[in-house]
Amino acid sequence: MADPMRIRANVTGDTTEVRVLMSHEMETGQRKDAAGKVIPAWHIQNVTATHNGKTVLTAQWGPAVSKNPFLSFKFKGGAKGDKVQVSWTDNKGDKRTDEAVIA
Amino acid sequence: MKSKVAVIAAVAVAGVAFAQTSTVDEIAKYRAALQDGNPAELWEARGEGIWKTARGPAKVSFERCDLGLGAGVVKGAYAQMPRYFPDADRVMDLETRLVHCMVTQQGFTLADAKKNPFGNGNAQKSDMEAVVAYVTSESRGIKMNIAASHPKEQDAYRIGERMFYFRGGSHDFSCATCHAESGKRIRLQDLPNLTEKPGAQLAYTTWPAYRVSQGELRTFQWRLFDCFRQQRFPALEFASDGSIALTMFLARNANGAAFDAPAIKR
Amino acid sequence: MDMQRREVLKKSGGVSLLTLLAAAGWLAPGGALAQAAWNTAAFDTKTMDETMKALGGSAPAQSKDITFVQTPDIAENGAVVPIGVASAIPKTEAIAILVEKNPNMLVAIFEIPAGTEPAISTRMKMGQSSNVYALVKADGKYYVATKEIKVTLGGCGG
Amino acid sequence: MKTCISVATLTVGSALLLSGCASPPSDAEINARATQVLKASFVARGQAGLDRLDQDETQKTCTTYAGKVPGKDVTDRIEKVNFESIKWPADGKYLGNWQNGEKIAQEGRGKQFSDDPAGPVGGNCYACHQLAPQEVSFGTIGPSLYQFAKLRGYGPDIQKYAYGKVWNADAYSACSNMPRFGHSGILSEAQVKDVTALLMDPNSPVNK
Repeated sequence: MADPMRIRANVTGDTTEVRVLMSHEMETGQRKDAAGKVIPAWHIQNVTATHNGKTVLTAQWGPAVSKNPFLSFKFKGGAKGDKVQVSWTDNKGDKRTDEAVIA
Repeated sequence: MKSKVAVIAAVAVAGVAFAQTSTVDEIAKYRAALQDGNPAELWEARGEGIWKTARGPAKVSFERCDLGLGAGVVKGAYAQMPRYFPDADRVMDLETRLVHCMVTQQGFTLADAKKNPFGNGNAQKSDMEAVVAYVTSESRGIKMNIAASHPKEQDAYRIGERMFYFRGGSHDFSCATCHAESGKRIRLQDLPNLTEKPGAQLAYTTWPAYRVSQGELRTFQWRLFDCFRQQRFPALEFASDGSIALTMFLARNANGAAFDAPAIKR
Repeated sequence: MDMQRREVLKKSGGVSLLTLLAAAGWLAPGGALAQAAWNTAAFDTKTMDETMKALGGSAPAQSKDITFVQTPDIAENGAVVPIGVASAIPKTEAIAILVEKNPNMLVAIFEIPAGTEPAISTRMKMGQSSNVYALVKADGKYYVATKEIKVTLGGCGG
Repeated sequence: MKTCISVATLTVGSALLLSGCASPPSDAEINARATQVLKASFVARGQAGLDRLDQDETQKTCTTYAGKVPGKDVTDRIEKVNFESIKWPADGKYLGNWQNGEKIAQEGRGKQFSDDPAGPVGGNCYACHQLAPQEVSFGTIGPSLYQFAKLRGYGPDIQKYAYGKVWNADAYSACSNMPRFGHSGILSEAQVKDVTALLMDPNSPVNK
């Protein structure tokens, strides 16, 4: 099973900055192993971030997003103590959801 | 006639120098952009979990492991390692001490404890690297303070220094080939001068590091292992006396600088 | 550690994710839910024209209102190239990143709901030096900005 | 004295206390132990056997000086021994193909335990030297070799010097940081000629 994400959410004024690190191989499907066999693509496809249940970002990713992906974005309306939840699913159907409290 | 040629040559060289400066500046920007969001945090978090988990045949957590400041004390421990441990009558670096705790407290065999020092993707995650990431992160901001007051610590330092200058292999390389002069670089990589304080401090305090080229967190043991690979030496054995001695030499040369890792590097 | 909590999160996350994606805007034209969740066709394209077709849009207009933020001109390592895109175009709905010389051009699509700033940062892989495109969909129209990023060699080469 | 106090505060056994009070090991003892520790700390892997740690006289002597410059008698001896061992090309021609030389200068692989023994072996010249101006990713451990022959001349003496230097750098500069590419069997005679051509050929980008 995938390792937890590291999510940081900080509010300044009325803007909340969210920074996320995810643990994922993001294998391109272009590389070959030592025996010359293509290593199949294995990457996160969908990312969703919600704040108090409302969607604040969705994304579709291809295999060209770097290994152990980093994502940062900002939304309006967060308050200290609110929850930000981030979910991802990959092309093998593995998924993970983690949350952070806005600081 | 001669002076004309010289002028043309000087202009050509200046042009190259200018291209170099802007390249170096842009690479500095690249490195700065990486600082915001270091995947090493993923290892630190996993390592903290492992540290607190009962493990091994004896089902004991690392919280009983003494890194030199008392059982289970992690804060600041790395900034004083390697150090002499009376219970083992040996100088140990962090990795060697973790192996020691795994064997004496958690019940692992020595071979099992040393089995997977450097991870390789999701298929071969290394608990050792994760624990090292966690322990080292707990020394962030703390000044390096290697006492080297015990005779065995002093011997280790001197042995490490000799090893630093040992020339061998097919290419006559030693550590000193690349790391004994200031202001040098390999390709575009700046090389720290490890024989002087500023270089040793800059280099030593920024390991472990997340290596973007590998997508892995790498420890100081790995840094030494991979330097010797590139030196065309055979494989440096994990947690060997040689690796500890060399770490002692480099860590002590970094004394006084605030520890600043896990970092992120190319 | 907290296996149970993780399991619960995993399940609840899965359900809400699908629901959310069904409601999302920038989906493959006329696709079923399973296809719609990830635009397979768009991630398989080799040219800008193909990408635009897969996204269901027309040729984008050049725009000076799209900026690259914290994006260096030279990447020391192509495995991790920091990229940030910000749009000052009103009603920005989505931002996509494309690399001309990658095996497949499209790197990522971000959908920006109202209330979220039209600016994202992430990191991407580049096989070689290339033009990078920041594509923005705003009020149903497409805009683009271009930046060249060089990828250098590094280290001892082995 | 300080040693005794610090050891005593650690409250270790008296035997250790005694050994702690003894004078520290001499440099010669440390050297011997360092070599011992080093040899016990490596394992053979891939093409890199433990024999890589067996030093020849040049390596041993240069190690002893630990980064300091040896006296002239010592450097003269090292340079003489290495110069006399240079194998000059049988056909008397020092220059090969500069295009091949550029490839060898760019190639960083070879002789590492992670390298395929049947794979390419390069000189990795750009790691340490500036050569062709088109390559901006070059190192500075060695001097810039841009316009090598343009500045020094294209004649046979310079050709021979360039060939000899690539073959065995210690023949001209004792304890050089540069590998002895021909002497140590890193590059073949043909490869050394190609690299020499990169430095010496008037058509090489190095001399533009």
